[in-house]
Amino acid sequence: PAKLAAFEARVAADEFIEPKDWMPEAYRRTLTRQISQHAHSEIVGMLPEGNWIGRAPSLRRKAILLAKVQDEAGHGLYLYSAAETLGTSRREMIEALHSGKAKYSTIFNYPTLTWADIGAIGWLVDGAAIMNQVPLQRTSYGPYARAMVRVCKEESFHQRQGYEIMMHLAAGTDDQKRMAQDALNRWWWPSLMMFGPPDADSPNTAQSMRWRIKRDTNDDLRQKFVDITVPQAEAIGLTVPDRDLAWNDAKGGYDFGAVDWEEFYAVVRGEGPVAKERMKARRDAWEQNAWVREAAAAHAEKRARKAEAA
Amino acid sequence: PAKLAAFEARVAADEFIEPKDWMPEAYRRTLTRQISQHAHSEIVGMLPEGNWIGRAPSLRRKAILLAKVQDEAGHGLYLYSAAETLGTSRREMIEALHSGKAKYSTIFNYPTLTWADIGAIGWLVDGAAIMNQVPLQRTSYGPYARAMVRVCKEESFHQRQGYEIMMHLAAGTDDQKRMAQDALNRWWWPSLMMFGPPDADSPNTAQSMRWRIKRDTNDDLRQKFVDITVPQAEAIGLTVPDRDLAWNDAKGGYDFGAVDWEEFYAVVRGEGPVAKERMKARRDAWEQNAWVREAAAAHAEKRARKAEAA
Amino acid sequence: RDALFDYLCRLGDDSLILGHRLGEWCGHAPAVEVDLSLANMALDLVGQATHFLNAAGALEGKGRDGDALAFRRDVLDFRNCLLVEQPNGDFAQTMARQFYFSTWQHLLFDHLTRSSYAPIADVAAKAVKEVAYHRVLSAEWVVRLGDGTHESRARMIAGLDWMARFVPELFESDGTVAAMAEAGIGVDPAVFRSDYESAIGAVLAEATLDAPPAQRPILGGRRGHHSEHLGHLLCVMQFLPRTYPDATW
Amino acid sequence: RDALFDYLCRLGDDSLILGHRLGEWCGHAPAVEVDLSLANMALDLVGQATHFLNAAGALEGKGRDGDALAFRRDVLDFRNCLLVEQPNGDFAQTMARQFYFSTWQHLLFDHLTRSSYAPIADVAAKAVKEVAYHRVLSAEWVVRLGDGTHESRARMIAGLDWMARFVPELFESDGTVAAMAEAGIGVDPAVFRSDYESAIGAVLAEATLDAPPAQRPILGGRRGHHSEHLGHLLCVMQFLPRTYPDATW
Repeated sequence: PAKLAAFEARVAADEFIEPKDWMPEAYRRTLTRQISQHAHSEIVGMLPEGNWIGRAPSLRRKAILLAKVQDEAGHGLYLYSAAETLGTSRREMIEALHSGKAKYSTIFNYPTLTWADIGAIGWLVDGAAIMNQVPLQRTSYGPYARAMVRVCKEESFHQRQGYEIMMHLAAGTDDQKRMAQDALNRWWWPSLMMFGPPDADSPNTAQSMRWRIKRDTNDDLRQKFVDITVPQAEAIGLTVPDRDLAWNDAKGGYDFGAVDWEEFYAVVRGEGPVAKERMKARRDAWEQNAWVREAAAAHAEKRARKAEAA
Repeated sequence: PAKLAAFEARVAADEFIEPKDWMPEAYRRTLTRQISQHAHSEIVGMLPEGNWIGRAPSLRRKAILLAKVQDEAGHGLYLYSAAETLGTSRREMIEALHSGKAKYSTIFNYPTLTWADIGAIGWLVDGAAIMNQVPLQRTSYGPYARAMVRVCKEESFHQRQGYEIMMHLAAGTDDQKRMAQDALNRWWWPSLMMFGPPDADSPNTAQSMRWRIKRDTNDDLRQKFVDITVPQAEAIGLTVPDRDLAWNDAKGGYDFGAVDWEEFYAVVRGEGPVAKERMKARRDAWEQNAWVREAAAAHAEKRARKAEAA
Repeated sequence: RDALFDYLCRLGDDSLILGHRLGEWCGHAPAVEVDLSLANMALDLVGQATHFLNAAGALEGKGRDGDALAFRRDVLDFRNCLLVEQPNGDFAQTMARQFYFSTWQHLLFDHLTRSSYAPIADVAAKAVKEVAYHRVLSAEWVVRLGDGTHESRARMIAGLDWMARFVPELFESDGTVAAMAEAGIGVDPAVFRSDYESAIGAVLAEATLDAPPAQRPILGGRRGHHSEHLGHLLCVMQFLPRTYPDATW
Repeated sequence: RDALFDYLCRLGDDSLILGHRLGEWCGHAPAVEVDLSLANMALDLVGQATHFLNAAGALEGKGRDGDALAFRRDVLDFRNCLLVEQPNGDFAQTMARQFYFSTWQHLLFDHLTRSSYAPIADVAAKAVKEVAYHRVLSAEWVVRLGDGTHESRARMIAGLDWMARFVPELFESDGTVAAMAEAGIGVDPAVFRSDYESAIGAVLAEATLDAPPAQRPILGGRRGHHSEHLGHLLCVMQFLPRTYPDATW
């Protein structure tokens, strides 16, 4: 209890907690879950975009998309490393993902149907991610906060690139405009769901905020996202698919329609439109290539033995 | 020796030999090799065409191509059945193919690169096949001869369809003409090789002709093919890729350039441009689907046991 | 009229896309007999697609024929159900897909033989016999694999399970279906849903298999919202007409 | 000038097609680190392709840029070697392909840094460092897998064997190569063939592997006569520009 008080005092003083510091088990557990979930999202998130690398419509777009997925693999690496400092191995985290125990962002359970979806993912999904992540640069756990600094810098770059794709399509041929609007229609609501359930249904928020693992509530972030994104859509002539959307002068923000939380919870349960495909792809990648990881380990061991003998 | 004499007399009298009749071992062996090789060719031959089913350029062409490969599977079936009457099981024949012991037509070791190749295969490859096969409708072994009757009827249909594709391309856009000419350039010489080595290097021809397993020599059939095909090429404005090609009034046929027999023997040895791919595709189809055949057998056995018990 | 065009596209696209998938097996099937029967089904389906899409083009009256519809629409304009666009997977998955689909298509075409719209009634009259055979053939394989070896049983269960979430879409009703049923042109598949379920159940029983656990339906194909697979299929299928827009073949 | 255009296309197409293949791994690699390095190599290669193909288009002077060359030629006009278009296969096959190719490309680019034609010398100067890394990375995997487990060894041997028949094409000389070497723009790869062979040999030795048995060379890519795989790759790669010819992206 003395330790706990000291810990809470440090957190309250905005000090960073470091791997060797004492921390409550629940803090460790919550953080491990949150960071590994974030890492898994980066890795699973490569799949919907990878689906379009081969079909990117110009050499420039292909290079940008390759650079983006490369960044995402990099983010996955930092985040797994940050989570490992809390005492769970990467293998354990990945196995938890594959068994369905660990989650990843619900958004990646939707398919990418047209090139506009690559724009929409950059614009909306990375946009929402940044909104979630910027505050985490000041999260209480040092390794996580430092990983977030790098991640955020790159994500905001991705967000701009995604918006630029949409802008280009929205100013393009009729077919391109249609693709862009259709992508916005499909990705809008799932993007709002990325901030998690309404605060009223999010019982852990208070604790997480006290521990500075989280620094804003779900609803606050969602509102901020809507307020920033709606004018961006308007600026390029796209229509947000929400008939209840209206500017509210009193609150200085937009009112918006009800999110379909039943859909959200179904997707959380692993019933999203391409959830089975995503998990199969990740499991296959892991299991069918196990021999590669085993070979690398076996070779490293041979090397080490030789070095010792010499 | 009395049996042999009687056998040879029947063959000489153009009687059919039937499965239960006595026959020399060499006759049985040669026929088994020839028929199974022919069956294998039908099956392996589905691969270069199958490569374009998904890319057939119109619904009509897609239907025609599907009907064609279906016919080829059918031919494979008759031919395997005919060969089985000689005492070798289909499984044994297929295993001989996969081990490299049995051969298939060298022509199927070349890739199909453009849609024109589908035309060229019909026109040239089926054309050459018919030339080889028409005489076999009168081959001495009854089941083989009867299979050939059906095969020939369908092949000549395929040949006309292939020529029609080429005709259409040759009368089409510049790109289509170029495809057609390029396909002729690539398939011409391998088609001439389909008749086998020159008579001088074909020591078994005499025996096979005496047994009426073969009814014409390789060089005679090749000449006939050239004489029929060259005017067909000219009629649609394509150029046969042979600078030595010239009409010879004296022999009433074309003189033509030297076939690259080194290439032929290399392909026979399994070193054709896509030989490894063809054999891998066939082996994979067989091995990776072994469980299906095993299940069918197991189920049939269960059924039989139930029927017995009832 | 828009609804009828939409309906004809749905019918045609279902057959077209499944025909394409079956054609991918060519030369790679477990046995020659199977190669033959898969090519045969593909051929039937491509034939149906040709009739339905030609009828759709004629109705539309903008100069598009079946080829234009097959080879010049992008993914958002395809109207096939999600089931038919799913990749072949192993042979058990292919047969699961075929079994679910052909059983449905057979019941549907049986109703459509009585369509008040002659082009549909005519195609259905011919196709219903073809599809009856597809239904029997795929059901036989479900039984053989389900009640075969340990391995085939496991694969058949997995295949049926993998494809099951795309089955409810077959019974989805919407404006198009309602309008067509109302006009006596089409049929609301709800009317044969219980027939479908008992037919599926009977085959599964013979295969000694349980029905796959219920799953959340995946929908969207009829509105152009497909799985990621269709786009890849179209890349291949449409390559030549897209690459040589001025050519005929 | 025709020869130079051809030469630039060969250089650009090699990088473009291999970059495409590596991109296919995205999200499916054995480990996150590998996903990262494959995407990184793909990115380098697409960058090289962009420079070479833009240079080819500029030289040609018919208004085609790198995109037009990448997305609007059909298979007979592609000039890449057969090795780079081969499918990924398993990770050992992918690494065998990369090892054979990057070792060659590194030696080539090293010579091309001294090209008398500035656009080539400039691209090579930058790319030679990238490719040096691809070479090391793939060689390390050959060693790891060759001298790893029993299974990885068998797969590495099979991968090296499967890809080996496409290596002689890298050293093929023809009119284009001869003209470019003559002009000091390019190089006849014969000049570094023995370097290549000893480099390959050294890595195989470290991997405790024998050189694959000699096979009949498969040739044709430089004249547009490819394997069956390239056409399928182009279906995917060119889909959007082919489908929406009037759009820019």
